[in-house]
Amino acid sequence: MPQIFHRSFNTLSRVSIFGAVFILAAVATVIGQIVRSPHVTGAHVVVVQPVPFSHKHHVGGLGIDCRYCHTSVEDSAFAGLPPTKTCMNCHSQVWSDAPMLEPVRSSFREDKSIEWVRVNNLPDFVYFDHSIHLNKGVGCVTCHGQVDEMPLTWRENSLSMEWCLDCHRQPALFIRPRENVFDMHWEPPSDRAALGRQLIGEYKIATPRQLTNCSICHR
Amino acid sequence: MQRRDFLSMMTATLAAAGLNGCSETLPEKIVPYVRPPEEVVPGKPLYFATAMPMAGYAMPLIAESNMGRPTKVDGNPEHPASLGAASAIAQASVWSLYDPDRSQTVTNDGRISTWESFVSALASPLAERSAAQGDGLSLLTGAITSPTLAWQLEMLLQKFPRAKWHAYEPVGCDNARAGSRLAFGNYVDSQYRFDRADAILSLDRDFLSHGPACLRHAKDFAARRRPGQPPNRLYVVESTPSITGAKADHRFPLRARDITTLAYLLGERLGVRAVSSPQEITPPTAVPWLDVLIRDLQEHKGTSLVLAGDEQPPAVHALVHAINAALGNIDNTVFYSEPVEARPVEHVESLKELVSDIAQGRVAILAIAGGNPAFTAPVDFQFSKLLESVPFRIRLGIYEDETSALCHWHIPEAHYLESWGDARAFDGTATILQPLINPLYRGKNASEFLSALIDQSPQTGYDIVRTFWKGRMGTDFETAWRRALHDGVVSGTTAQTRTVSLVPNFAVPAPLPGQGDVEVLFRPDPSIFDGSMANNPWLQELPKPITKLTWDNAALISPTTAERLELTNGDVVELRDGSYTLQAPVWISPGHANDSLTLHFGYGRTRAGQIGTGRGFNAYAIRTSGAPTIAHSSIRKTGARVPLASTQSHHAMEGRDPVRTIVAGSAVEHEGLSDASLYPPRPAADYAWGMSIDLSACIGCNACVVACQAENNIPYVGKSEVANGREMHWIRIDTYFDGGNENPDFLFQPVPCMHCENAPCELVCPVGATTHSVEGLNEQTYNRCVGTRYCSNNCPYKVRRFNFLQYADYETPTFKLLNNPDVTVRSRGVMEKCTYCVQRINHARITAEKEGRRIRDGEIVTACQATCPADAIVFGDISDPQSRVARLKAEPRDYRLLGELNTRPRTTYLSRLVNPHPDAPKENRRG
Amino acid sequence: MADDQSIITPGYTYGSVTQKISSIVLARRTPWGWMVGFGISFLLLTLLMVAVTYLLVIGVGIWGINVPVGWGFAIINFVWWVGIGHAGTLISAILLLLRQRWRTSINRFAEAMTLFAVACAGMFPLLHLGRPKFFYWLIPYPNTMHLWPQFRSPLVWDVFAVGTYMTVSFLFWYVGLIPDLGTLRDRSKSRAAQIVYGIFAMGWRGSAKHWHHHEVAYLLLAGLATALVVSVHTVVSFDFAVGIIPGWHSTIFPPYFVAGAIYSGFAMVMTLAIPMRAAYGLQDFITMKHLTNMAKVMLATGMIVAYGYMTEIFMAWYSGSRFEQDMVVNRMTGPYASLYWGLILTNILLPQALWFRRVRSSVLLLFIVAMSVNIGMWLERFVIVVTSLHRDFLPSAWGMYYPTMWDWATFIGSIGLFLTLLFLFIRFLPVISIFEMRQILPEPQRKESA
Amino acid sequence: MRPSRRLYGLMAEFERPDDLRKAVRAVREQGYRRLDAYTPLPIDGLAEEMGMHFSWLPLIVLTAGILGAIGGFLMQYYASVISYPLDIGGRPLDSWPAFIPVTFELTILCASLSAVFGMLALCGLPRPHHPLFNEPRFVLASQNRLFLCIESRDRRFDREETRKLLESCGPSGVYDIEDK
Repeated sequence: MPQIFHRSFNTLSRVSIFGAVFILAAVATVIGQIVRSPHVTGAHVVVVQPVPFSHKHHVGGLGIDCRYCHTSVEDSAFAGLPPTKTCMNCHSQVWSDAPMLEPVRSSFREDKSIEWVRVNNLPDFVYFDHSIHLNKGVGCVTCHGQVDEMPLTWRENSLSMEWCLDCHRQPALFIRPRENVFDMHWEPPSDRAALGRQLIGEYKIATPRQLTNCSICHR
Repeated sequence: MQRRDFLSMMTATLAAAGLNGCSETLPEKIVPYVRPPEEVVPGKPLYFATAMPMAGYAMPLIAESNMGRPTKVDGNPEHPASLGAASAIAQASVWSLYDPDRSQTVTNDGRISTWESFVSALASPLAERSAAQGDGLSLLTGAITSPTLAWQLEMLLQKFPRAKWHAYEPVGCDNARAGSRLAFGNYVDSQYRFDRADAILSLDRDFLSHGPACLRHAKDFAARRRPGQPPNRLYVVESTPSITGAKADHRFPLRARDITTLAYLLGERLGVRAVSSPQEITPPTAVPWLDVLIRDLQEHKGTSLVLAGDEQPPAVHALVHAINAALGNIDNTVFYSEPVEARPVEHVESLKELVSDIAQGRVAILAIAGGNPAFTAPVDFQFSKLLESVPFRIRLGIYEDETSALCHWHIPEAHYLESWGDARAFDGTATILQPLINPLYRGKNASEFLSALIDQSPQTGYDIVRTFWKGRMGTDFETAWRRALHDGVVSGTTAQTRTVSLVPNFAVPAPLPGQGDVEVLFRPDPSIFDGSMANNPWLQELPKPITKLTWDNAALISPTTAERLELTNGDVVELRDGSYTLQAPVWISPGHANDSLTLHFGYGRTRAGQIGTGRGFNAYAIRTSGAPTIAHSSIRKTGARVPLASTQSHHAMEGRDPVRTIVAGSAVEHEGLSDASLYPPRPAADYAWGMSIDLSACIGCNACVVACQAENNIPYVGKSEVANGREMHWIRIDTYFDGGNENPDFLFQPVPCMHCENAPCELVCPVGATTHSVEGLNEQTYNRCVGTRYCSNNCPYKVRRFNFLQYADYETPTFKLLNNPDVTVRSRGVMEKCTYCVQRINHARITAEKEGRRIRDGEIVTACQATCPADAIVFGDISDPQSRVARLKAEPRDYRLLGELNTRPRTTYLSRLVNPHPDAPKENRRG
Repeated sequence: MADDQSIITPGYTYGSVTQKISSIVLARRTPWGWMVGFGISFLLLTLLMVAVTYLLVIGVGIWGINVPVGWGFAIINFVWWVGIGHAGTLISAILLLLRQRWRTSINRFAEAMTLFAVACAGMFPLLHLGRPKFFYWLIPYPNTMHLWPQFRSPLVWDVFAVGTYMTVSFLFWYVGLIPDLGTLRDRSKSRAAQIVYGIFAMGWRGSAKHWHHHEVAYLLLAGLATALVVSVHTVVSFDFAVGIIPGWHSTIFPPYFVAGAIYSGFAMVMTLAIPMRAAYGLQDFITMKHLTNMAKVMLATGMIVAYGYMTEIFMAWYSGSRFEQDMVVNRMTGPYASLYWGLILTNILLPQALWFRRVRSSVLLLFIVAMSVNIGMWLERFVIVVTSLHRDFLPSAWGMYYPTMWDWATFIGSIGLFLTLLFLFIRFLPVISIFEMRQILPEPQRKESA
Repeated sequence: MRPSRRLYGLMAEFERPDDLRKAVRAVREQGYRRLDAYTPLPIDGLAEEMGMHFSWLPLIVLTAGILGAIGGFLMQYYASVISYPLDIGGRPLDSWPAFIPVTFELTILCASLSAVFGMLALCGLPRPHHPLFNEPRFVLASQNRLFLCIESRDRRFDREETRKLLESCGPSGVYDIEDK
């Protein structure tokens, strides 16, 4: 029986050789999708917190300004997280015995901080400054999404480098007037790019050539 | 005070602190305050004026606090003793705060105990003492300038009239003090005005890096070497090469003993009729430029200045006082003031007194606050042995060291950044020490310790300091207090100047001839001082200014003598002085006096900690009270060898002239290299950052090296890695020896990254981890670096540093607090280098843009520039012709290092300016 | 025994050639000699494994490298192996184009040697990275950082050059193997062997059509490989020539690196061929003619290399650049002078013996010379990498480089990897191209018997 | 499904290349076209005898090479000029001389790959299963025997006629090849 292989091997072998190209291409695309998916970036994944704090209720419902809690957002790199004291300003009267808020009260009683889990978490080699972005007309919503509609908080964007670059390369498409940066429902004009170009002039926003320098974010 | 309520902040700051150089993002917790403190804006640093006590004297500082953790100190510009400058030791002191080897609990006979039980344990012994009028109660401290402590001591001595207080500093100014008494009949402190001195003679006095006033001296001295200033002229006769000698226009090496003789000769020549039987004086090796010097001094009556080294015997100091008087320098370039030290004593004498008391069993309780006498006391005192014969021994110390080991009670001392207190600088100006953080290990400072001795209900340091100053700050105390805290200066505390006159028929005894084959000089270590900083790796790894040695001390010896004794670097010799012997490796140091040997203190510690224990040899082991600074001994080659780690193996310039020298007054033209290029020019940006380093100002004191290390989270690597050529300093100070081995020029050159416009490193990086910013920074992106090291190979200046191993410490919790949150901590396998402190540039840019203005000239100060005592480094925008840096670069003295390579460095140098006397013999001229 | 002018001893037929060569592979029993050799090589390979594991755990700090000498054994070995990897393709490709029929009996294992050498070489640039896990950042692919390799860097050129060279040499080798795989498929008795060889033979039937396209493809590949082989070591030499370091920054590098590569390559072929022909009694196929020819090529390329050294010295003087001149002086008299003179001795002086017919016709002497060149070429790379770096521009930054035991372990280990692969090749594939051997036989005459 | 046993063709075995050449010439003179010779080594001129004068391969390789070159350069240009322009040591973004090495290497790479896969395609390989392998003697085709096979698909094919013709060429044997 000198015939070593069955006839079917002919097709099989050809497919395996000439099909390899397509298989590789497929694998590459899949990987490309995976690294951009929420599983990796954590975007749109609700973060479990010690207290189920609802921005939807506090911001959307009660209309509390961002800066009431995130006090240092305008003058520091770090937006700031409210000390328990801030919560207690209201919750010593409102819902003052809601079991849900027990962690807050105990924190205040025992003078122990609440350990919130970071939602928008950057690697330690990335240096982001809230104050300058607000100052140049980047709205909260632009990066953090419609927080006022988040019953529980999640990260709106991937925070990957390509995402940052999108804006640093063409800020015109993303910035808004300074007075609207905290506005949750600001409607961009029809020709946003035109407005952007005008604001870039007013706010002296640096050129993409500079905004894409490594040391802008990495030091 | 909540701003120091650090525990609740700790984790919050971790979120801000760059702790991870690798490329993952780890899940993090944010932990906000429970109740917000007023001053803190989360993510923004705060600055507090305070001072570091160094051998008793205040080093005025501004300390930076990042969300509750002190991360960096700099000099206090408001304070006359600093004017913004800080020494290497001050810069490194932040590390010591977080040193995991610090003693962390009260111990009693080695068992863990508490402060409370200590206080109660004191009760009965103290009761007995007070019954005996305090007889048998002895207190040993270091030099004390703190008004509060002095006041407490007064109280103590009132409560225990017959108690005794002794002060001992291993590196003190006993000779100067004794000298002033010889000359004027009582103790006075000399205050020098280098800004007024045109001709300066230093007899073995390293005034640029020695003593509490060195920072101010450096400032004033360097100011006279700046462009446009009438340059001063410095003559130095010294035994061992010092940075002062390196800056001299005329330098000559002489054995310390011969310098003494020289002082007598000078006295004679300058008409100081004071030397008893001058004919006995054998003239030393002829100093070639002696006549020129004497003429120069005489031509500059009132604007000249003569100084004597602390190591020189009292007679020389007395003579120098007389000489300055004869030259009319007193009240012109030299002033005399009340001693700043409370109850000034001659420390060796003071300790001797205690020792004899102990020997005669007259001490029942010995309380040792600070210092480390068991290690530093003169060997002939047998201090450690005697100490054990004291019935009740108490020790307050920051480490559980050699002395604590011999005491019944050890109390952890609070670091100066943890405690309230005060101290006076060399000129008497007092500073209130304020803490930036709660004591990490519940340490107590000296005041709190003393108050425990005085009364059984110890007060807090805060109360003590305030109570003391209440009556002494004028009517509106609170305002004055707040202003004192804010400025770091208590107004009106400067020491009163005194008019002095030589004692009638002033005379000094003739010098005693020394015996033994070599002269042995004892000096504090340039980095770890008297040994108190021995456990600080930043200082251990700091290359000593001249020898570039790290992690070790060595017996410095001149090439000629080395040849005579057939010694090479690392050969171990045995020194014998009477019954005391010491084995030490030698290091050949060109420009050292022949037949003379320099030993540095601070090494050979047995209980320093993981870093300092067992390094080098203990020079105290042959230092006797009889000859505490200059001794004589026999020397013998043992044949053994010790490997020594130096960061610079080659000190000749090989005709490449990295350091250029210009003689003052000679015509200079700017080298004006052409910037012609085939490439299109870069489009201009808002700013063009550049740096200018003035080589005639730089004194090679190393402060910038440590400042950079602290600012940029630069790891230390250890002795073996340094020996491997893997030190990480972003700025290094090259030292060249120019012209022979006997008496070469010493040239210092600080070398940070040059930020070349045509950077060779950028071209060869395969991943674009090092790139060029529009403002001309040569950026290094750590998280993109894969570590080919090609950039380092291709860097003509070799300023790039590579993490060959995991150098950064991610484990030890306290070091997480030490890190500067604005700078990434680099992981293993990535390249790093000087960034021109890009974090400071970015902060300044953000602030400026928020205020809608340009960054002002001088708004950005790099870490090295900020701390430099000589103001040798200037950073700024070179595109603005009015900026300081641009004007310096326009100076004719400006030149580029290796400019012929056309790398177009943004960092350029001002050639070293020397000012030799025109009549001096040519071969003895610098430059 | 053949006289040293013929490239195959007369008297062989298609059948006997086939039988003789394929039997090495198809022999049932593995010769004990092979066992021993393979065992030793495998031990060295395990040494490599240990060294590499330790390296990945602790970091490149385990080597002697430092600042200023950022590159040590890793790059030296890389260049050395790549150089060795040049003979194979060269012999097969260039000599094929030049119709040098004597190449036939040595090209197959020369090509194999090339592959294995390049494999060893390719390993080092990866290992020498501070963070090997990110090696793929040197390869262009769309990523979430929007970043690309920096194409001005010679290291990126290396990735492409060595990668391409690896691929092409493999294809060239494989295409040449297909007909012989067919032979093995048809001759092997065991089913397993039939299947394995059958898969790789891809159903080769030796039809006129097959031969027709095969010949064209083989020629085209040869042409491409020739251009490639020259480019690869040129690119490797750019790693240095593009740098500004005195001793690197020189235009002579490309030509003399290529020459050096061929030089070392032939030396290695010689080093392997001599023992192998003895072990498997292939003297009839790999005749003295082959050895002498290779010796001549070595002599020629060796002279080019020598010229390269002289040019370096001349240019240093002629340039008037103090840095270049000091570099040369330092090489000759500095701390590494012994290595420099060792290089001159082993790489230039000793090989001059090849001028003499007596040497060229003595297997032993040829082997010794070849060995000396192997060493010499390694020393050359050491001198180029280390002595240039350790004293460059600023005297203050001068330093020394001392290899550690891990440097040596990795180096010796890589030789283990090389030999292991080679032994496997000898055991499982025909070391001499059978179909090409048939071609150099005289066509069978009527009295031939099967 | 094709019938389980049908004739693929007739195959003659030869010992000497000359005989094979003669046979080929003879058979082609008879107008046979669907035939192929199987030899352990390339026989000079045999391909020509069988009317294979031209190969597409060089053209394929050339185009692939050109594509590789263009693609290679454009990739580098895109990466360093368009996608993320970075200032590298003051060099122009489009440092085309620095892009040449990679361009060259990619040219070679694409050309070589196309050469190999082109060859396989043109040869109709891989084809591990083939009727010829049914003939036990055929294993010698890769060793020391030469074969000539006329396929039954040839319109001039006739079992007897063709066999006669082949035997007239002096083979050492003629075999039926069945397509199992």
